[in-house]
Amino acid sequence: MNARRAQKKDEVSVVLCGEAGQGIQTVEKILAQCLKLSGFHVFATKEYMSRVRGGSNSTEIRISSKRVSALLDRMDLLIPFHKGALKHVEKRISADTIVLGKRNIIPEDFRLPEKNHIDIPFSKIASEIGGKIYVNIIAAGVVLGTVGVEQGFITNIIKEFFSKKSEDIIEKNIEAIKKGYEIGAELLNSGKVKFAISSSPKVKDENLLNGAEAVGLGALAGGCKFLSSYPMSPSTGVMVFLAQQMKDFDVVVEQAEDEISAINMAVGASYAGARSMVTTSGGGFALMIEGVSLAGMLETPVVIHIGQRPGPATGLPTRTEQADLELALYSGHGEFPRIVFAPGNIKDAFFLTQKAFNLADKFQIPVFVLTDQYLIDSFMNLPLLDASDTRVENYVIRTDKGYKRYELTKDGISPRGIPGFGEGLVGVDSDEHDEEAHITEDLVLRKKMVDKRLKKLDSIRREVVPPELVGSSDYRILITGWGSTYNVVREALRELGREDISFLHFNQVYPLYEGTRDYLKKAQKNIIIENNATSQLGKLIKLNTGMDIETKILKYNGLAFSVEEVVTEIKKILSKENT
Amino acid sequence: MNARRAQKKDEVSVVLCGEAGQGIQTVEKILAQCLKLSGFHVFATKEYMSRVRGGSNSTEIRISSKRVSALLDRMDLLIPFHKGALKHVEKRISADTIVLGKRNIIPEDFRLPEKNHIDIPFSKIASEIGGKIYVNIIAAGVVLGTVGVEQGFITNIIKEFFSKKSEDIIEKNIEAIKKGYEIGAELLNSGKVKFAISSSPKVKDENLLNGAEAVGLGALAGGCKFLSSYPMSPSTGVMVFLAQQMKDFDVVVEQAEDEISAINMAVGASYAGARSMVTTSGGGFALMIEGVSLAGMLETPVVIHIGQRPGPATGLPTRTEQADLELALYSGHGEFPRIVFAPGNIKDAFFLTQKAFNLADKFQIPVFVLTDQYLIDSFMNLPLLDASDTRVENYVIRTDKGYKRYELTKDGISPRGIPGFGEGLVGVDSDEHDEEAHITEDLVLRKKMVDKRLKKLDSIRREVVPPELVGSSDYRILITGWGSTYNVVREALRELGREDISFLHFNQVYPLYEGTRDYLKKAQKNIIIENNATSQLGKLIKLNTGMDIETKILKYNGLAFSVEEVVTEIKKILSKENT
Amino acid sequence: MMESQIYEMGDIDIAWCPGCGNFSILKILKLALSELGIKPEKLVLVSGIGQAAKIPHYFKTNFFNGLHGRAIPPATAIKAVNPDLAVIAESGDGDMYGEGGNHLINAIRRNPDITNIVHNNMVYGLTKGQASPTSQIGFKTPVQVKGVFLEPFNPLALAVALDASFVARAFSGDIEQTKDILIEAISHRGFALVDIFQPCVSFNKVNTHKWFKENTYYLNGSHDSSDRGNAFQKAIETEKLPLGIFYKNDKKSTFEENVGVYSKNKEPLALRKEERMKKLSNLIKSKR
Amino acid sequence: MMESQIYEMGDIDIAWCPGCGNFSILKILKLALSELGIKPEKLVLVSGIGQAAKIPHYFKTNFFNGLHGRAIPPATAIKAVNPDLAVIAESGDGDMYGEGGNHLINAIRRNPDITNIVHNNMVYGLTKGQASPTSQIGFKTPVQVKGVFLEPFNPLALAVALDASFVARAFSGDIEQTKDILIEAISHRGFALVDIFQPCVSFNKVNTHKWFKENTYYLNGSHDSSDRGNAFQKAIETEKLPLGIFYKNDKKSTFEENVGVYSKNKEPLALRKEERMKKLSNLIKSKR
Ligand SMILES: Cc1ncc(C[n+]2csc(CCOP(=O)(O)OP(=O)(O)O)c2C)c(N)n1
Ligand SMILES: Cc1ncc(C[n+]2csc(CCOP(=O)(O)OP(=O)(O)O)c2C)c(N)n1
Ligand code: SF4
Ligand code: SF4
Ligand SMILES: [Mg+2]
Ligand SMILES: [Mg+2]
Repeated sequence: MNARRAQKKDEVSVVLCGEAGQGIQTVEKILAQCLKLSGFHVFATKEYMSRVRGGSNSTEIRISSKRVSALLDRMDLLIPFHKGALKHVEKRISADTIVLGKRNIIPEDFRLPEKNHIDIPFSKIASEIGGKIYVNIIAAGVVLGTVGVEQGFITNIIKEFFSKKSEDIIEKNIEAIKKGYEIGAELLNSGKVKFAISSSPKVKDENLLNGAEAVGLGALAGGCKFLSSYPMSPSTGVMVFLAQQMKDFDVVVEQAEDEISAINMAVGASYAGARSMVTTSGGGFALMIEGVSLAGMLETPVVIHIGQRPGPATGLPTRTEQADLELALYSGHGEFPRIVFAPGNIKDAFFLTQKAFNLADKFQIPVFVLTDQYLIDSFMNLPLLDASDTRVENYVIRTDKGYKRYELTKDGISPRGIPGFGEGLVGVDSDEHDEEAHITEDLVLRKKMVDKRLKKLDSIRREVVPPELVGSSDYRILITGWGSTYNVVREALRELGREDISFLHFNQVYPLYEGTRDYLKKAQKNIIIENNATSQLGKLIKLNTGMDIETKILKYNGLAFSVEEVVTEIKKILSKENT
Repeated sequence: MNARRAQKKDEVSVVLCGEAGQGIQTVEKILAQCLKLSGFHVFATKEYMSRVRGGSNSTEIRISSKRVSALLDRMDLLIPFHKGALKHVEKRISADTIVLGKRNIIPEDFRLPEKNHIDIPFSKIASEIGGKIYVNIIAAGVVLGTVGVEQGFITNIIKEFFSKKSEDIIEKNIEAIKKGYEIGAELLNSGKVKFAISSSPKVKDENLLNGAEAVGLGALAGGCKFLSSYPMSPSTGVMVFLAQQMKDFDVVVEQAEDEISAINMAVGASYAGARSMVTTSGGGFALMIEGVSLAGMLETPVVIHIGQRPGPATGLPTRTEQADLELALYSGHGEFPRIVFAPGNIKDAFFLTQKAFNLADKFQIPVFVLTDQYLIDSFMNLPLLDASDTRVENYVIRTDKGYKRYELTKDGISPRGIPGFGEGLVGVDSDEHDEEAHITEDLVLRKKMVDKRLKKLDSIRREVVPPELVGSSDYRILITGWGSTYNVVREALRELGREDISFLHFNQVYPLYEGTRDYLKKAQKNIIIENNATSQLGKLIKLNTGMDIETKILKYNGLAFSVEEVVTEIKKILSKENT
Repeated sequence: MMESQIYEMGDIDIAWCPGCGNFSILKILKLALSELGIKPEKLVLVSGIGQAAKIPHYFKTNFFNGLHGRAIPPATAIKAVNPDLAVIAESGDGDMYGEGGNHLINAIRRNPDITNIVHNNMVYGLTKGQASPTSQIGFKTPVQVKGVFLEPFNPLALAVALDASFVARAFSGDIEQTKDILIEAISHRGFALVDIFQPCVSFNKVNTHKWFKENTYYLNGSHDSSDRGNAFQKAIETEKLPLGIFYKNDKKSTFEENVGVYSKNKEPLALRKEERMKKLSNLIKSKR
Repeated sequence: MMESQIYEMGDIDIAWCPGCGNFSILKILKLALSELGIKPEKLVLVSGIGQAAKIPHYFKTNFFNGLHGRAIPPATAIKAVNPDLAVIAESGDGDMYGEGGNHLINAIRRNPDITNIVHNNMVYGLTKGQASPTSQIGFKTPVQVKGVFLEPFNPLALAVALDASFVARAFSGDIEQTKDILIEAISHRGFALVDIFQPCVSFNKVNTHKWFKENTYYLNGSHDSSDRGNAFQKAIETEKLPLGIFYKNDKKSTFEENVGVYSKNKEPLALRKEERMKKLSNLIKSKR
């Protein structure tokens, strides 16, 4: 599994593993923040169980002199917080992995060479400070010390982080992190760990965001004024983010009684003129499907964020998968147009979400943003997003007296009015309707209305976001993927260092980019990579291009791909090719 | 539109047109019954508005010496019951159409040659008998007279039909039908209408069924013991049918509070050992989609009947369409197997529905039966269904002490126990689970469980119902279709009389028959016919065969195809071919 | 007072059956709204699917004819993003109490300032005569072949139990009284449920105009509509069914007041031109 | 009386937080069922999704762990097709009163002979601390940033309003009393709602064990649980929250009794071997 060795000491992968409730997430946040503010590139991603206490969860934090953005299997440092930890990440332990902690955290039956273990009495130090709860802060300190963060920063960050706590607690946390820092620094100085990560002042000013925040920011940038949703992992973060912004931004965030209410509220708000969205996950989205069809029939914009997780049914609530593409594509009875985005990284999650709002309004359709738990829960630093690259394009008109909501036009798009804005009256109807939105059984008109709605696809197709070709345009082998696999595959290709392999990544999966076939045709060999079991993008590509990508890299155990895994899989395919 | 002339007098197409509430449906039923019992072949189909009173609805009744089973545009006799009638069917009126009724029912601005109108003072005769309500019975009598039904029958049928009414009313209805009959007979005798339809004693003993009854009978034959549903046109008929059988058959029929409850009840009943089904239409089905995924995850059988109607959203509630195929195909988040049937005619609706129950139980999956308003609401005579061709295959085992509901087996199918039957305990779980159905976060097991569920597709594929090739196997042109277009296309081909055109009809659309590509490849030209706007079967075929059927005959105004329309469309395509 | 003509659609085809109670409700609602001087441009009628739910098509105003059972969520949202609009959610008993039951509960909890009018004909009209949640025990239909055996849903008792801010029952046959009740309901600040008995001449041959006349009576002046326990007792009466305003709780704040966007700025959210760029930049910058 | 050991799963990993009220409920339910002598093979635990809804995984019996909010429909159906099974539908407050609100209403109307146990911790536990329908006004969460402002859902008042056949409230902290209530509820013929206050130590720092202790009291012997008006008054009390059996209506027939399939034959429908061929042939023949 461990394709790369830890020789390259300008980059380190730290893994924290413990039970739910042991505060790993706090450590993750503090570390990411401290590291980034110190000028290190950082990427943090986690995998966790669907429970509030106990079990075994892990977080990986990559710290580097260069930009990092993808899950690795490799662990340079492992800090286990409970006995189950080593078993939990067993397969990822290599000859170079160094475990930090008391000997007794390593299970008796576990063979770990002495050189791979550095004894740190976390609990004992914590008790001295004031209790076991400081263990994780000490650990954070150790990590910061081993990579050589400037100590000055840390105190301030801790102060800010715990600002709502008592003086005493803040003091103790500072003491804890300092204690840890000293231990870490001593490891570095003594050469027990050999990291030489350089920091860059530029990084300090960058953003540090996770996928949920990026989608939330994108929504604000897209002019979202109304979000109604029902909590569901892993999509809840977007609702939480917007709820936190309510004090500064004019936005209604309402927790609905169920997903059906959520989508119907969102469509209602949009009808009345407030850009609206819902955030949900597979099972919740399944309940919204009649509502999607409603939006299609009313021609009322709505943005639907689906944070994908493994199904069917409840499945694995806190895990990741890319298996709701087809559900989004074909959701809703009857036939009407839509757009499906699947951002590949945090920056795209921001820009595509804001774009989703403009396109939903422009074409008066439902627009989907498909992310997944991996993207939503991963943090990284990235160049400061530029709000001025975004714009809320207005497509609402002031109505005149004779206004007709569904006026038949050449491109199928009727000027959209909202009630209470202008002289006109604005009706919308879920039955088949005439131009004034009144129920009709005129079957000639019915056909016109179907054509009107479907005709919008022509304009929609003209604005498709093309896929990105990563690598040389002179490829022999082309790997195709979508959504959150972007950075992982990118890094895997860098790792492989083969000029003849490129990566075609789709940020927009529907309508599928017209030139897709040309890209595929050019390759001698096509490979598709998806975090699902049935290759849903592959099917969409086949449907649109007639081309069947038979070589598939699929993963559906609930985890995201790691860089090493992708490297290995590609190598396997290449070696088969050669025999 | 009127491709065929009324020369062929061994077959007549009678159209009744009136407002909702004027009793056309009563006439339809009486006529169909009388005609069939008299030994005539009969086919009756209707189109109607989504309202209880008023508007304009029409019923077509084909009466023939030979078997008839498809909608015609042609009207030999038209009986208008209200002023709007002629306008409503205007396009179908030909030089040979004879309108029966008072002059004043023909709008002033309507040009109808004298020879096309036979004056019958329906209202006046009705008033003499006892009131306007007898108009439609008189009309029924006229029809029976014109085709030469033996008079003896009629009285008995009327008596039976109105058996719950008072003596007086029965008497008056008999008087009314007799009056009408005399008028009709006199038209026939005098040569004003020239029909020579022969009856056959065999027909008398045949079934007279509509699609809803066929699905309902199929459910009983399939061992259905539990139906939970929420009313929705056009699917309600199946619920009504089963409710009527509750006195004779052990079956629970429950109207649920909503569709979500309906499917969750059905899955619950099935878990406990009662074969179960739901009946719904697009919008209602949209609400069941989380439940479909549940059935997929629990591996608990359920049969889902979708009576398709035009969408999106509420659309046209009483009209027909074939646009919910993709929704059924991709319904449910996550990935799991299913089967989709789409019966082409009433007999198949019976056999496939019963088969659906066996397969659902055998593979422990959701099985869909897709019909549509046209099939559901059409009556016809057909050879007596043979119950002994059906069997309730048992797949439930008595459990032992160590029973594991999700035992990993070679073909992915675990022996299925039910609670309270045997020594074992039976658990099912919507989370990812272990063999005993307990929630798990073991991700190695997760992959095994996904594979287990998907593996069942291999066995499912081995039992696919192959498509039927209508016509010579030596075709040059192949028309492909599914579901209720079966009889219409069949008749259109007979009409065209071209040996080089055949019809490939799919009764099972998913998994798609493996040999499909071979059929298509053989044709020089492929044509697809679907009652929708985007060619959903076409897409499924492309996905499965890589072949794109570019020539499409699509209709999506809410009406079914008529024979003439199909003939015309094929001719158009042929003529383009020649230029 | 405006003329109720202002809401007329002119010469249109109404899909209801002659003699249906829906006609009266349509008329009464127009009267009530014109008496209140609510202009068509400032009104939104929100409905679901069913015979009752066709009402917006016979009404010259803004409307949102949504999905079966889902009138309340869009109505709530419309009011929240534009409180200047008068919002009425109107549908049948199947729609509001069957398919939409969960939304009714939660509308009461949210208390948006909307009026919820339910045409209660104790049957599913549009789908041709199945039992509705309010169908009486023993009511026979093609699906309920042995007659309904489920306890009829009691919307008034439920609303009082959840402390709804306005709870009333009316009868479509009584123009004046029903108009008065509607005027009070629409004027009321907060969620107002008005259940209106409505004869369905086609599918409910039991609960006819005559039946409603004989089995109802009006709460008299001594009824204290601020007393919840009392309102409950009236709501569960079955011998004869009381009509009138059962319960009112004027002390509740509305959803719009609570959502936060109107605490400083009264302009409807939907019409507000917000300058986000700067705030957004700041927010982005804060995420470092 | 059986040993409650019979339901033990042995050495398993329980996903609940140490100190959570769910542990007590699990224990009490096992005690109640064993006292009633209900064998694991004759019991089905039906749950939805949430922390509470994990209960079947800690219980050796038949179980149906379905979808969030949807425990009641399968429970109703299971009982209908096999009345020999004791059926318990059990989940959290979000599950039963939020997502599943419409099913609760209709379970009360149908009155299947099942027990509905709701772990009411006034919060969404599994999804990490958003408001639930029963969250109290002012309760702050990451989503309800200014605190809950929706009227808390009152399940007891709703159940009494809809004339549920058995309505009770208990507290997970009181083993004996809660066990007695559960025994009565499970023994009761008809739908029995038992709302159990349950402290969530991780996400509800307001309604703690102590809070429940201080803010509840038991209905005393003089409470007449057959008096609906009285039960209603108790159900809407908020100063202190009563515990015990609020209301019982023994006169109602059950869903299973009404569906018709058991009027002549008591054998569970699910296990019945029916000879359909002849009946089917006759039915087909009748369709001529
Ligand atoms: C999701 C969904 N389920 C079912 C239907 C079918 N449907 C239309 S109206 C209706 C019930 C009508 O009853 P009610 O709401 O009481 O209105 P009424 O016609 O009696 O005025 C039903 C079941 C639908 N349109 N959508
Ligand atoms: C359809 C659907 N929506 C949302 C969720 C996410 N979800 C899981 S449990 C839960 C709420 C849990 O709260 P509650 O029912 O009160 O149970 P508790 O965890 O507090 O015991 C939610 C919203 C889901 N699984 N399915
Ligand atoms: S069916 Fe009943 S409710 Fe509908 S319009 Fe006719 S009378 Fe009115
Ligand atoms: S989160 Fe709350 S309800 Fe869930 S197990 Fe922990 S304490 Fe119990
Ligand atoms: Mg109704
Ligand atoms: Mg809870």
